[in-house]
Amino acid sequence: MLFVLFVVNLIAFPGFFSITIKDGHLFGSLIDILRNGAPTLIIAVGMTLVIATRGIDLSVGAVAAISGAVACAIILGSPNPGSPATVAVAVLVAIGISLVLGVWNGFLVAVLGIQPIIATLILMTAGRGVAMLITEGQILTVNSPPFKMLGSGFWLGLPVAVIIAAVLFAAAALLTRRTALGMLIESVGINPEASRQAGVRARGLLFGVYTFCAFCAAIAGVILTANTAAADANNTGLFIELDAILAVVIGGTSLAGGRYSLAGTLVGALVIQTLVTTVYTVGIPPIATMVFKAAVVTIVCILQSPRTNQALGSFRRSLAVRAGKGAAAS
Amino acid sequence: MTDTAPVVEMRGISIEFPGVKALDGVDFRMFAGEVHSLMGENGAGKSTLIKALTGVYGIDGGTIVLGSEEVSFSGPAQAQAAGISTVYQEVNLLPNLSVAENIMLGREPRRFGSIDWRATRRRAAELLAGLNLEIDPTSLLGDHSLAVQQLVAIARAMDINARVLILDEPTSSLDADEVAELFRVIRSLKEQGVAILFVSHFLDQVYEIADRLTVLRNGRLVGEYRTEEILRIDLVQKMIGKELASLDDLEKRSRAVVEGDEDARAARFLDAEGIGRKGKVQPVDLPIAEGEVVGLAGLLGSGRTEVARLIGGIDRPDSGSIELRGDGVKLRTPRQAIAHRIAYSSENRRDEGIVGDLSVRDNIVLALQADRGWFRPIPKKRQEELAQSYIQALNIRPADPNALVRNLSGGNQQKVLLARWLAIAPRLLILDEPTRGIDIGAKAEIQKLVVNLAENGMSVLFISAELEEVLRLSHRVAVMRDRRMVADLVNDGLGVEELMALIAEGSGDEDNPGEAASASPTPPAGPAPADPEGALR
Amino acid sequence: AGGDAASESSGPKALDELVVGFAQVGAESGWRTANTKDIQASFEDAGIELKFSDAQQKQENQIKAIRSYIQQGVDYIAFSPVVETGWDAVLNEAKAAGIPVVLTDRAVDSKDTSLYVSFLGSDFIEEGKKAGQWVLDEYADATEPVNIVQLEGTTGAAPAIDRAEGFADVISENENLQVIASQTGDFTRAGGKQVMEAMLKANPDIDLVYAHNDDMGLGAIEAIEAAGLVPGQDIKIVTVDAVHDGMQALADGKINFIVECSPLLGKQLVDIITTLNEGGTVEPRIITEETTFTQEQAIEALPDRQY
Amino acid sequence: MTATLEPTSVAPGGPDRQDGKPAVAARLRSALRVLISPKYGPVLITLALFVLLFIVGGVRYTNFFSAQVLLNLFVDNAYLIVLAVGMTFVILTGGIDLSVGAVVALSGMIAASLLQAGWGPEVVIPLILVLTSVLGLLVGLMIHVFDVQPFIATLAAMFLARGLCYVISQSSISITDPTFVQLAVTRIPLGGGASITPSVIIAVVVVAIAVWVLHRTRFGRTVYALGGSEQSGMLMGLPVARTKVLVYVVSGFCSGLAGVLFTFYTLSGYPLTAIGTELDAIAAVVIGGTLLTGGYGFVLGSVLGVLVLGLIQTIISFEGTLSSWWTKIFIGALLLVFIILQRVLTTRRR
Ligand SMILES: Nc1ncnc2c1ncn2[C@@H]1O[C@H](COP(=O)(O)OP(=O)(O)OP(=O)(O)O)[C@@H](O)[C@H]1O
Ligand SMILES: Nc1ncnc2c1ncn2[C@@H]1O[C@H](COP(=O)(O)OP(=O)(O)OP(=O)(O)O)[C@@H](O)[C@H]1O
Ligand SMILES: [Mg+2]
Ligand SMILES: [Mg+2]
Repeated sequence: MLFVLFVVNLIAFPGFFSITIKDGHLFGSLIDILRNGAPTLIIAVGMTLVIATRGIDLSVGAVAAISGAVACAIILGSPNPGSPATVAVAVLVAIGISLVLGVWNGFLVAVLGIQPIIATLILMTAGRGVAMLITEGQILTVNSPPFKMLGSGFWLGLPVAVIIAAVLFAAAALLTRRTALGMLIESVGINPEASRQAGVRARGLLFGVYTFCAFCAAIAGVILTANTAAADANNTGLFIELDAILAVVIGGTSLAGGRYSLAGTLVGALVIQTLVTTVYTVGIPPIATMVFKAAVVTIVCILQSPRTNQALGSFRRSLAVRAGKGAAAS
Repeated sequence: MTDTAPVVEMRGISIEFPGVKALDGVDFRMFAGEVHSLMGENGAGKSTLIKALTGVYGIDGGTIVLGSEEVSFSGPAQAQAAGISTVYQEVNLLPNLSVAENIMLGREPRRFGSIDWRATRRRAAELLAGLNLEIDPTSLLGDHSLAVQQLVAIARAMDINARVLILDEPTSSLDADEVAELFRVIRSLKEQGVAILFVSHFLDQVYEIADRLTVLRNGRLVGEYRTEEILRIDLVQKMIGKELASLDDLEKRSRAVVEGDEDARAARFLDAEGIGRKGKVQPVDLPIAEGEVVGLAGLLGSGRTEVARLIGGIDRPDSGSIELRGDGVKLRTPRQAIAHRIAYSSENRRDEGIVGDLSVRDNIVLALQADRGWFRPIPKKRQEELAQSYIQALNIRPADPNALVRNLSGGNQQKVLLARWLAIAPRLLILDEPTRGIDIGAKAEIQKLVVNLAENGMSVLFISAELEEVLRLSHRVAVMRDRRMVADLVNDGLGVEELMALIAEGSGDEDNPGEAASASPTPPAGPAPADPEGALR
Repeated sequence: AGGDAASESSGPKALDELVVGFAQVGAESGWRTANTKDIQASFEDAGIELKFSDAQQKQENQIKAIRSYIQQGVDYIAFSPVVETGWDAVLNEAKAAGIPVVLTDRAVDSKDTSLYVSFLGSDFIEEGKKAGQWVLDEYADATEPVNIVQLEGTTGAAPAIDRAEGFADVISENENLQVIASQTGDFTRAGGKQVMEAMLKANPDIDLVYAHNDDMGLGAIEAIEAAGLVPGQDIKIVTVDAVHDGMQALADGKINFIVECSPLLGKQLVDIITTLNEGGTVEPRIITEETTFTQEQAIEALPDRQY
Repeated sequence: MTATLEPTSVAPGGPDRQDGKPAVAARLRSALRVLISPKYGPVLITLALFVLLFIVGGVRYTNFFSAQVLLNLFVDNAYLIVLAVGMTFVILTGGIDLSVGAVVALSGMIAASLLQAGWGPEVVIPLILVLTSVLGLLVGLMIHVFDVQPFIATLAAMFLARGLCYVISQSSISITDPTFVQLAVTRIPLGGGASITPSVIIAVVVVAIAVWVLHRTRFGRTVYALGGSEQSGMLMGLPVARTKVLVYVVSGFCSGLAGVLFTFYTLSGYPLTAIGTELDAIAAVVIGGTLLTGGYGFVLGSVLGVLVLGLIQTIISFEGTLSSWWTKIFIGALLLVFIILQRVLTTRRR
């Protein structure tokens, strides 16, 4: 799928794959895709785990906005915005606050047993308000090189944002797959009652995933704001929850919970970002953009669907049959 | 062989799943007005054959002839329309709808295009009465025990005036009375010339009801026989393809245990006093000694499961206390119970047991892992060993730790669930209908296992609709009736009739009207010590 | 107009008895927030009670708000339409209730002008024209083609459409001026940056960026700098709004020209209300006086810039 | 989050075995069950809380406690009610439809542009309903045939609908067609100065039909069945495939109708309207006590959900002094209080 998009680009704009070195760092469309895709990916990672437990988190966008706002507000407030220490403090506080918000979501879902979509919708609405409260509706522009680094800086020639995303992704993968976390999360998502009877601590897990998801959102928020060195409470992370969920689902994880694939999520996030960048580079007129997106998403799904795979795979008569089995087996 | 042409004739049926050849050129036929029994070990292909017939699975090879014309159904709906009514193996109903709807859904009587609820309920009530099950048709199905749900499923199948009725292990969690009811109904349908396919792992039931048998092994046809022409021992041999020696052996050893020596039971492990839960069970006292196997007998709905769940920490008792080795403990959650090495294996394996989308390995280590906590993962190697050892011990098929549990046959799923609980090395193992849907060979294996573990000091609380099984394994038998414990007696050569009497006593007019009670055929005289088939029930 | 009728019937009220309902679009941008703040402040000073509601960018919410103002029986209603169309129904209700309505910032397109007393705001097309004019003069003696890229506002939003239109009109006079790419940056910095990045990759030699608001322009600056170019010199930048950050960039020479679109409507709005209250009449269409800024003007204007 | 259902504390059939007259007991119990069951509980609680909220508003603000304020909840939310009805069908099957908001905008655009082009309403309205139903059909097929997850399938539909809006026209188009204008301004007096619009009547009719379909037709019951367990439904021989596709057609149709009502409301087509409305609809349905996992819930509950959201909006505008951000926070807070009360009370009753 990603491949298809790449080809489209290549045809429309030969320079697409060219990666050059400009003032000591990599430069090119692919780098842009990675950098701009980083926040979505980061959030999608957290979202994957939430979805694996049959949950969903709509509040990530708002949380991102809050963490961005907090970070900028602190940096603005400090005597020397330029010092790394200030930035460190700002980011840590931002993350700290977001963790609290994550616990809050976890509380609503795990303890009060409110349906995740509603539980997180509350924070989605109120959260933006809080973010705007912090920025008073203005765009807080900070002049702080170290902060800016986080969003648009480069390290060893690679975008810092990408490095952060990579680290977080790896960490999540290791944490869930090297320990039993992944398996327990999945079992809760597949059959909660059976898991309970098997002694799985569902409540703890739920707290965990929602908090982790908020943590991801916080980091994404910092990157998003650092990218333009300005906290825009209204637009930071607006609709990013949709992108994140879409990334997860394109990645092959079912919203019904259960088996999840972080690798798939990675691909999903890249597809989405590539799609966006393609629209810009190829110069698809804004009015046609949505239709284009619709077409792409549809094609992706149909290409992924088992039935198509079989149809492509072979022409044996018994194929429709298999689909039947698949359905019955589920 | 009957002269008339068969109603259903399947020829050379083959079905292949990724990795498994579930059916391999199987022939199968049914005649009008006969009860035909499909026999075979777990995973032999019985359910698959049924699903092939009703169009759940398309077939990769072979032909299906219904009546005179060849058919290939695209789904159960079509099969139903063609007069094939089916009760599939696991209860497949809708917990979120009322009992009445579960029975009538899709066939509700209508007035001017809109469903006539009164009529619907009336019809449902009739059908339930037909099975002598007296429950409120408007109650939610999900509130009922598995057994009841199974009966509801049967009632639904009865409503379709079919020429073919398929029952895939309908009796797995019913006990004598319900089975009797069911057989009564089956016989009358048989009179009306309906062809009935009856799958069960209970030889007694098969021999009682079936006219003809078809035996499958590993997806292949072994043969078709008239029931009265084949001896049980031969049948078993054809099914599992090995000698009965091992079973004989178990027979002797379990006997030995039942005569078991006192000091084995000396030390109390668990002592439940007056534990109960409003609306579920009256307070009961239940002491269990180390190495003791306590059987819990009772009619359907008598509250066995409830008691088990209270002790297993699944439900919270609202009265009474539990002592482990003399010191009081609270078992509020399964976690706490498991921490004390008390394991409860649910009677409802699909909804409360297996985690379908996880592999056999993951399912086996789940409880153990959960108990260790996520940050102390069981090393891959250890997991592999565990999985392999239980796959061997319980002969789980396919013997592939990576297979998804939901793709296993019913019986094999049950084995996986059992393996999960054995894996935590419990001190008290609560087994609620552990042999549900398990074939003879495996059942013997499991019984042997229980006996072994008990000998090594593990306590067992054993619930089974099969009284023989209960009697064979347990040192003590506690009897439940109407959510009360009515008796608790040491099992020294206790007979099935005595137990039946205890269970049904006085409850005749409450639980099931007299005629039902009288109609209930207590299975042929209890096992004479030497009788090898004792193990086969 | 209905307004006069109402005010005559009720006669002049003491200002502190007046209640005015103001239905704001939302708080979707710094500009909007500045606008809200200014209006609230102005009424504060005038001692008039202002009921404020935020429609969260939704017309239906705004209609609801206006309805509830009618129920609450306010003396005047002012609102900035989310969109020009579709107000007749609710405005008729207001008229029926004898509540004069004043439009701010954006107009409505209803044929029946008696539905509202006055419109107070900017002319987006005019803004586009001003921007275009500067470009036209800047490249008056251009011989070879000038590559212009446009960062549009939110697709479908009135300012985006009008600013594009006005701009296009003017630059069409010189065929050397070509808009080689035009994408929406949703009026946000992030959007502007991302779009600009992509455009820079696709089109090697861009001469000028026309952004529909400062924020997108500021985003573009980031992208240009990241590409190792110098904004304001290698690539010239023209934007609309003149919010503080924009003016700063202009002063720093990163932006070359800004067309003002003032959010400070409060003072004028209060005037309108008081005039009506005293039974006077007001112009049906009042365009806020707005200038344009070059670097020099920006430098001197910057110190006393409230927003 | 999970749909697991605890048995009602009364052992079904248990008691009635003791007492001789099961019929009576049964009737008694089912009456009781209505109150305590996880099925009806939430809806009733929601109703109670709604009334409470309304009273609170009445006490707090002047002019609040009037019939008109209550009726305006319907007037202003007629389209949302229709949307919620369609959404209820989808969610009951365990699916979700994200496209509704965009479809509302699209049908608005179609209406506006066609009317502008001189077509008559008698053609335009049916055409819209057909088109949106077809879109729903396509989505349904995509979900069923290629088993694409509803979330993506409908998200794609959302992109498509939104995109088509822009294709039709970037800027908003106003509607001057006399019929539409009439329908927009007409007020049906209910006495006491209170009045409603034709849209309200349409919405109420839609709700009535939906209730009938869901509770009195096999299709309706199959919808619930799908939510209970698609697998079981299939094995029980129910028309799973047809039903699954049909619910999306229903949702599409409702979205189209809602779009038409919305144009009565705003007399214009605007590509950017109804952004995020799908969330309102979903929220309304879920607040109304329907489980997102499917199987449990009622249309009337969803209507209540809409009214609750509307009431919150009204309270906000009566509050009148809230800044933009406090507005958001306030909405969230009210929602929170409501949900928590609802939750706590329902679990109590269980
Ligand atoms: N959907 C599926 N995918 C893969 N393998 C399957 C699937 N369904 C069944 N099988 C395999 O086909 C074989 C036959 O299964 P089947 O359920 O027919 O056994 P059975 O005779 O019904 O056993 P039991 O007595 O336990 O019900 C088993 O090995 C099982 O693992
Ligand atoms: N025949 C019945 N009629 C009505 N309700 C029943 C019946 N059997 C079981 N139930 C309900 O199912 C629940 C579980 O009963 P329970 O399983 O504890 O009894 P049991 O002895 O384990 O019967 P089973 O053989 O079904 O497991 C009880 O709450 C009871 O109300
Ligand atoms: Mg089977
Ligand atoms: Mg039981």
